[in-house]
Amino acid sequence: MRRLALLPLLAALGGCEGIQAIGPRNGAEAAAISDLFTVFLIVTLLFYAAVIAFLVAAYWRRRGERQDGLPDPDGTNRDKPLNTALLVWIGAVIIGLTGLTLASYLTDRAIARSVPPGEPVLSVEIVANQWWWDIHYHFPDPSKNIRTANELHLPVGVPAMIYLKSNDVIHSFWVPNLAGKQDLIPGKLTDLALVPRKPGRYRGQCAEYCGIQHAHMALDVTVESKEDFALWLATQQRPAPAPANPLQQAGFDYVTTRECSSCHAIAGTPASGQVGPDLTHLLSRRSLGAGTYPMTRGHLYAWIADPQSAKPGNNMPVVGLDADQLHAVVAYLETLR
Amino acid sequence: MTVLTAHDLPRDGEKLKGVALHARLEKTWSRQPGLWAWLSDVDHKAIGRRYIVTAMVFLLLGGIASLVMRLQLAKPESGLISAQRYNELFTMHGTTMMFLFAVPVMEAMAVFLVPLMVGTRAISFPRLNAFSYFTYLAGGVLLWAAFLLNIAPDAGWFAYVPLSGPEFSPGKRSDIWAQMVTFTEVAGLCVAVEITATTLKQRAPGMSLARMPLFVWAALITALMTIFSMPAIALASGFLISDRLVGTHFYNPYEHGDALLWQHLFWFFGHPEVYMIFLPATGFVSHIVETFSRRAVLAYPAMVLALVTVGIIAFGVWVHHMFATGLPRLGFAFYTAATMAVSIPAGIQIFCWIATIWAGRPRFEVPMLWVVGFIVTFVLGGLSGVMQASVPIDLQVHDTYFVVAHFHYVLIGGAVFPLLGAFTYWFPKFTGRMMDEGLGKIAFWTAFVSFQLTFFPMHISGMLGMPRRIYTYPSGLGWEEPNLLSTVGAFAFAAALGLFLVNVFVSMWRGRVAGANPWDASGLEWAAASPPASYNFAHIPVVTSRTPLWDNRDALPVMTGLRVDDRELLLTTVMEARPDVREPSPEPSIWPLMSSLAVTVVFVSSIFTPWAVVLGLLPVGAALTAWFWPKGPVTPEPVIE
Amino acid sequence: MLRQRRLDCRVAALLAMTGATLISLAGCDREERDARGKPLPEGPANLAGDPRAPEYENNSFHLAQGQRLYGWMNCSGCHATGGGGMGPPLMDNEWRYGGRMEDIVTTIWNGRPNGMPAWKGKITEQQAWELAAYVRSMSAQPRQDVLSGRSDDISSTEPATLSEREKQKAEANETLPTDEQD
Amino acid sequence: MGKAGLGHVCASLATVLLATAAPLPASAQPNGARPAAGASGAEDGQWTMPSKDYASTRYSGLNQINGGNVARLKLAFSFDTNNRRGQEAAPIVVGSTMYVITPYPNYVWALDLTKNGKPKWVFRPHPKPASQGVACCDVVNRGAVFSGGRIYFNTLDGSVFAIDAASGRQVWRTNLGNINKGETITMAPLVAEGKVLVGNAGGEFGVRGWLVALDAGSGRVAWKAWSTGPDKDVLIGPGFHPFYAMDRGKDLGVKSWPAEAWKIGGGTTWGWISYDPKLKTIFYGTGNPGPWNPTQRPGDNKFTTGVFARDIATGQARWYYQSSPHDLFDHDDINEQVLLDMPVGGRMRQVLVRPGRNGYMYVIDRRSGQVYSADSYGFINSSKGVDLRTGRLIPVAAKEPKEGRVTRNICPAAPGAKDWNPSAFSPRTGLLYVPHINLCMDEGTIEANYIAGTPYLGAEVKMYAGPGGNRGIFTAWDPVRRRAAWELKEDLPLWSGALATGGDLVFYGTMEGWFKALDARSGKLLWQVKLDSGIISQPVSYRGPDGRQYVAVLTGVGGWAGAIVSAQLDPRDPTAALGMVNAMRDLPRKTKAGGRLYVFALPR
Amino acid sequence: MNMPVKFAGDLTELPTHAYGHRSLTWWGIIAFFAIEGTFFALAIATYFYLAGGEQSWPPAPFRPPSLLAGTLFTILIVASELPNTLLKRAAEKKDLRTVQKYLLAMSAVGFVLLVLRAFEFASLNVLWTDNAYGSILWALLFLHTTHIATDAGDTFVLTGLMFTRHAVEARRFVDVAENAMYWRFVWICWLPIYFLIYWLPRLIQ
Repeated sequence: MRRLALLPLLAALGGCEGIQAIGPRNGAEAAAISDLFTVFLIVTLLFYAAVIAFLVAAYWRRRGERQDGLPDPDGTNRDKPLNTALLVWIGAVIIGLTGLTLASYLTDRAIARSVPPGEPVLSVEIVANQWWWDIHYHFPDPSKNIRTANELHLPVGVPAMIYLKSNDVIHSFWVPNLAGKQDLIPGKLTDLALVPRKPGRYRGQCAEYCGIQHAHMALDVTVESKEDFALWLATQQRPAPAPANPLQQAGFDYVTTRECSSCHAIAGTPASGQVGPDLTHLLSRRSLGAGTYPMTRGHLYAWIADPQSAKPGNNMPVVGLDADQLHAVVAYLETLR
Repeated sequence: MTVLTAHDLPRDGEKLKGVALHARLEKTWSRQPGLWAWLSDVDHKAIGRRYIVTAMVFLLLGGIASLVMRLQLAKPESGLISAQRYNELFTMHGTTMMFLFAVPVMEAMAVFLVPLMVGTRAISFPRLNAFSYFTYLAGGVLLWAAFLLNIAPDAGWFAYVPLSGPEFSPGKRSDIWAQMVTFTEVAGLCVAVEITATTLKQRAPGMSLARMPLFVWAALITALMTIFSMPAIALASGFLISDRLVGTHFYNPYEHGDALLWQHLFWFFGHPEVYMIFLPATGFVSHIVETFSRRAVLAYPAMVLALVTVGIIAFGVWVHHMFATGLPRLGFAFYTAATMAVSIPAGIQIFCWIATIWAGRPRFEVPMLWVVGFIVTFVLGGLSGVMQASVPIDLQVHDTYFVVAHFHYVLIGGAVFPLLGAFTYWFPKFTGRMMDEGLGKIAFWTAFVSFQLTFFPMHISGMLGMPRRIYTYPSGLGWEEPNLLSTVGAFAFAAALGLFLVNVFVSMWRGRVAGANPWDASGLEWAAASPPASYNFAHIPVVTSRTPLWDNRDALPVMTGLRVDDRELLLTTVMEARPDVREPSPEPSIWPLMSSLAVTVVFVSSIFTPWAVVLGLLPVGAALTAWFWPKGPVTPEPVIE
Repeated sequence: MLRQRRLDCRVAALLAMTGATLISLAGCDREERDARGKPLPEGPANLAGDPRAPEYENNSFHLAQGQRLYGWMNCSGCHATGGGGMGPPLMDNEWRYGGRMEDIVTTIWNGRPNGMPAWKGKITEQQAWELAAYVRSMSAQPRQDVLSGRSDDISSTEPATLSEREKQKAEANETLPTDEQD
Repeated sequence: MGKAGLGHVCASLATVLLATAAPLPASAQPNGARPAAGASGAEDGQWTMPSKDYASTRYSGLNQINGGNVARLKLAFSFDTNNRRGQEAAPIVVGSTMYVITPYPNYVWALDLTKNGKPKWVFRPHPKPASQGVACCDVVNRGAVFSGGRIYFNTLDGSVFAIDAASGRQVWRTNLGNINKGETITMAPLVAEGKVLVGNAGGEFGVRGWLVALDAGSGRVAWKAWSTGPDKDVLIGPGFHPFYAMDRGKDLGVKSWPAEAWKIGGGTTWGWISYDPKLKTIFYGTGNPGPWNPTQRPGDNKFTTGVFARDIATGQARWYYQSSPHDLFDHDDINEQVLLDMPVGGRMRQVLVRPGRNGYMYVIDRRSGQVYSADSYGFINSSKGVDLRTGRLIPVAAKEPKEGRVTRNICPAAPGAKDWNPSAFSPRTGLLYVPHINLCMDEGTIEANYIAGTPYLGAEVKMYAGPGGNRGIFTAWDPVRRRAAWELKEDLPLWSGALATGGDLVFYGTMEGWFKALDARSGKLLWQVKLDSGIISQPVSYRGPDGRQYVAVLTGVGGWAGAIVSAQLDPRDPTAALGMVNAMRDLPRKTKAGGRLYVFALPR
Repeated sequence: MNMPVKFAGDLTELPTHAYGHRSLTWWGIIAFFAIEGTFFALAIATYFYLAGGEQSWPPAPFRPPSLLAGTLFTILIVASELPNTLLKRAAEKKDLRTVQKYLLAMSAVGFVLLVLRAFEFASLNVLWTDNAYGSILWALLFLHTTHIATDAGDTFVLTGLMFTRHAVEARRFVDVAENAMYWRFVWICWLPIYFLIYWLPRLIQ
């Protein structure tokens, strides 16, 4: 397959190793599809070549002959061979299509089988909201459950069952490096099996137009070794640490009693809002505002000061903190690692 | 009243022919001067021209919208326009192109060409035709007026619920979209009815179904597809409006409505719609290929069969737009197969066209160039379509720029290229003049190259994971270069179309005057003058083969005896087109416009109050009654035999 | 000739009519999705009559945001979909503390003695204005063309788009228990 | 005394008449059930606690009024409380004084029975007005209790008062609830062994439930038992021996919840407490877990919606049984438990009988917590019964509330097959008289947002009449034969308590305002009177200073079902009052707000 | 036409009107049948789609629609086929008297039906705002009401027309005949809808 990488599309496909690309074979499903894609590409390009060749030939064939403008008297006398050719062509097309349909079907079944039957090893519930991802990890012991947002962690090689819901409109869950899309539809429960193959940091993005900020609804994905994943889980299960200094204390007081707490939850504090993303381990994430900003102190300031400038129309209001409050809040949030 | 016999009335024939006949027919058929008469006109050629011009205006508007979007996407994190504006723009672009340009322009071409091609004097139900145009115009004006008033729809041209529903699309934006759809559906259905009746009942004597020109076939199939698919979207948007205005629950999952119901209904129309745009284009191609290869198109029966098959399969593939919605996975196999199957008839057509060139003596003039461009582009788009027919591949590329690339290849490459070819080809029939060849060639090559430059990179950005309908994107994902290329290409493409328009205007003004049949083509429309007289044909032509003008170079057989003092048509039998009945064709009337206005008032006000529907019945009913109420003196013929 | 002119006038009239219908759609920025809130609220509502009142009440987007906040901030827990429960109904014509935008914003912001909590510091002023606008839409007070339809929810009250505007009368609820201070 | 004797005669006469008149119904043969030994004293003609006695029989031995003469019952006197909210309280009668507590602002009136109820004094506790805003279902109070010369009662804002019964002067006051968190108190305290037992309300606000024992003398907290959280909070120690495996384990109050959720997990105890002096054990139920939306609280959610048995001295839990693990429908388990000694499977057992909200009549062993039987006494389609081996409710998947999609026709509805309003037990008939309801509901859930002091529900509900179209039922249940002896359909839900008397009569009120007396054996309606407002209170019977038997009841419609009238809710909104309005649209036409005390007696 | 022609036949003797598929409007009407038929078909499909989403149909606690008004409507509309057929025959025979008579009859029928329809809406026992079931019921009934209303209106106008001087024109009788055909379509469309609204819920309960 690789030798076909010369073809322009394959260059895009196999060549690039993007963190949000269809080519890379970082997940079982993605890999299967990527192979299928190559097959399709070759077959279709062959057909394309045939058509173009025929066209060029047809053009060159009688070029240069005198063109008297009269309808070709013997034009219709050549139909017989062409009609046979037509039948041959139809046959070729049908064979080609049947082959492709079959390949597609087999791949589809293979993907469906890629998850062993029975209880999934890891089950994650993802609830889409305008415009962020609410992520719940469920375990037999509910007290071990964790809730995070906009960042999905998966252990490599472990089949994970992703259960998908939507709180408002239709969204679509898509991490191209791992698998194809699955819509999240209000009033329905859909699911998707992920079998990550290669550790790495990937990026997904809502793929169904979901309103004004559809463009800023990204999802960071980390595929890591089982050990690292266990470690990450342990951290996420820990409640937030108590504020260590007066500034953080001031921030703590504001965040847990004022506007913030009406929407956001921080485990281990009075803040238990469910409307917005869970902030317990905010700083452990790679990005802010569902991929709007990278997670840096500067951007944290920018986001809290005016969430409407970078992501206009999102549901986090401009609270209008004064400088001291802003410092305090950021100082406290930075302890949520 | 006096009882007359058939022979007492003036008719064409030995007694009355040539200039005298022309004068007499003009008196009966041509339009009076003045605005009023202009608004009352029912001539299919006039309506067709208006339709085409309006559609082109919407093409420009939609195009401008797309240019602004391309500018916004030229670089990452661009702040050129707001997210809201961008969402409005892509909604306007899609809606305009699909509902106000592509489908109507194809209908318009049919309205203008079909009566000429089948050799009749007027389209069936010409008043309905006028009504259809005004209604379509009202719909388009409604949409763009809304845009100017800053209440443009912003839920996408597909307006998926619940996003377009009452909770997530406050205000009237979505209602305006939905009503605009209703307008264009009404207009489209009217045209479909006319085309069906005209093609089945008004063909020239001898033009059996087996001798019907391929474009007429395409128009007929398209009309039938319209009839069976458009009710779906009308119903869907009706449900949407009632959900938004009177609180029904069709799409409310809580009360056991269903968001997917919308998608089923929408795509049950939406997919056939694509073929309603594509089939007429294949008609153009067939005619152009035939004329410029100097021979009849190869395997006519196969071509007709292909059209019919596409028409049927088109209704069996809508679910391939919903692969990601989590419907039962196994059922998808059927839709994959069906979708793939579409490429069989398409393949047949492609082969026959090329084979016709192969076996003919091709003359590569501008229309033919557009056809070549069409084949090269459309086949590529078709093949990327085959890829998406596969469920797993579609799950990856669905709603990415790969898809954007695909359908621009099939819609622009597959429909707009042939359309521009057709404009050049039939320009003499529209205006009486030829389009400039040099400008035409330049326009074609710039368009062809810049098109590839615009849309090929979208395959790449799609593969790099760029979703559709995002108003901005971060840097570092490798999307910068392809997007920049697309933007550059888009502007070049716009320039090319601009050039084409310049050519149109220049040629209208000082193009070479064309004779009746400048290309020495074979179809009946070329037997009429350029531009055709108000009555199309002085005598009704008789058809003896698929290429009548080539096979009757000495003299075209015609039939006489239609009345010339009254607008009279010849009806022939459905299969064999044997002369059967003479029926009058309606006079011009202002009431189609009045009815259209009444309907407009009802539709627009029903956005605000459900009572509009009830109260609106009165004005609409009144206007329609006035429309159908016979006027003038009772015609002397026939008295009851 | 004369007939011609008369007819032309009629046409002109008709076209004007269509134009008028379209203009009637015009609503300055009636549907502006203005997430930041214009004018930016500063200070609590001015009971004498606040310029912000019409700005928020006549904007369908603010109304819709109010509708979602009404659920998110648990207003529905006490006032249901306007029929009330632990709190008084909001869709009828009785207003214990006044039914103007300004009054409602004040009620939300500072709370009221008989159980309405003060939302000052729990939500932003803009959100208070949006909530007030939605609360008024429950009795169809805002202009008809900005009213919100049914929400994607269990079916409850008929959508504001269908309901008649309630004539407001301020009147105390006589079963409201009073604890006379003596 | 003579009069009483006469009464006896009449009573027996009536019995004979009835017995001969109608073929003896099955329930006429005694079934061997009797109040728990020591939990109900001899009849003294007084009514000192809402439940009448520790066994919660609500049975008055007085038999002067009986089947023969009840038809002649006349109004003796009445008294206007000047309060128009829901009156759920039971009047308390001690000697020649009657004590009536009103809903918020929770005035306590002392009425002189020698002077036809002329007020002696009134006590005004002045609870915080804001507490009205966090009272889930009307600002009710379920009664005061008399003990040792004092009246003990709770106020809506979470305070407990002890006042001097004679003078009405405050002895002590202890505040237990924090209304800013949504905590209120509506229940009637129970006083036993020198302790005042009080539980909180606010399950709709994400309140963490508790039961507190105050020292009756000083009002100081003796012990506090939480309904959720770690074992030390719940007072679970070595003495804790639940019968079923599902209730055993360490820190279940934490482990059966998502992290942190138990802190706002409900399990309030706003209902009834019974006391077994022999076992020195109290029995009470815990309320629904918060929020209503079950998907936000995976796990069994211990120790909500279950029964606790605790040692009264230390508060240490003896056993616990969870009747609705991971409750789906707000089926609080706070209903009364009637302590009986009765034959089960041939052997006399010490049991408690409780008509559960989830529609099952539980018979549970007072010592072990074993469930002997759980039979449906109303229409149920939301569960398939109770598995007596595991003790678990058998759920019906199709009826589980879903996010984003309404689940239709869930029976019983959120108020259950029976809400708080208590039943009565007559040792003479061995029957339990259960006033209950027949409502079903549509429920859809949404993600609930927690903001302290605001509702924490996440559910949207519409209720309507269940099968048969009648919204109320009065059932005479035979706990031994495990079936209804007879039933009486009522149009409106029954929201009032029942009263059984020695005259083989049962009294109850309807929400239209009918006060009815039935024959305890046949259920035949013997007497009824229409009063000014609907009845949702607890009728009582006592012997007046003049030696006559009186029957007293408070009118004043309200409560969850009556809020549409008492709070003037808008009938156009079916989801109002948590969906109850949809079922009660017609109530405003049938009754009006009120608040009077009516006392009936036979004419002299 | 400026290319040479040769006369190959004359059309003078052709009739100027014809019934059925020989007339142009007949084809127009057939096309509209197809359109409206598709409308109803899709609405009915929607009905079943939504029914599939409910646990019971109609969803508890709603009762199926009351039968009286709808059944009367159905009986009348089916019965109206008799005058309708006679009208069509008379039109084909160009018997003006009879045509006028039956047109009046059909107008009356149309009017009564519209009145009955009003009662039908009242007897659905559910509002369109209650749930998806209510919505689709009202939608089906509303669709068919517009159907009735338009054809009744058409009949009224035609009745008027046939009492004017235009009645002598042969093709007016064609119009009448085609209107009669349309009416047939109207009532045939109603039967499945009647079954779905009134009987299916009863049968599957």
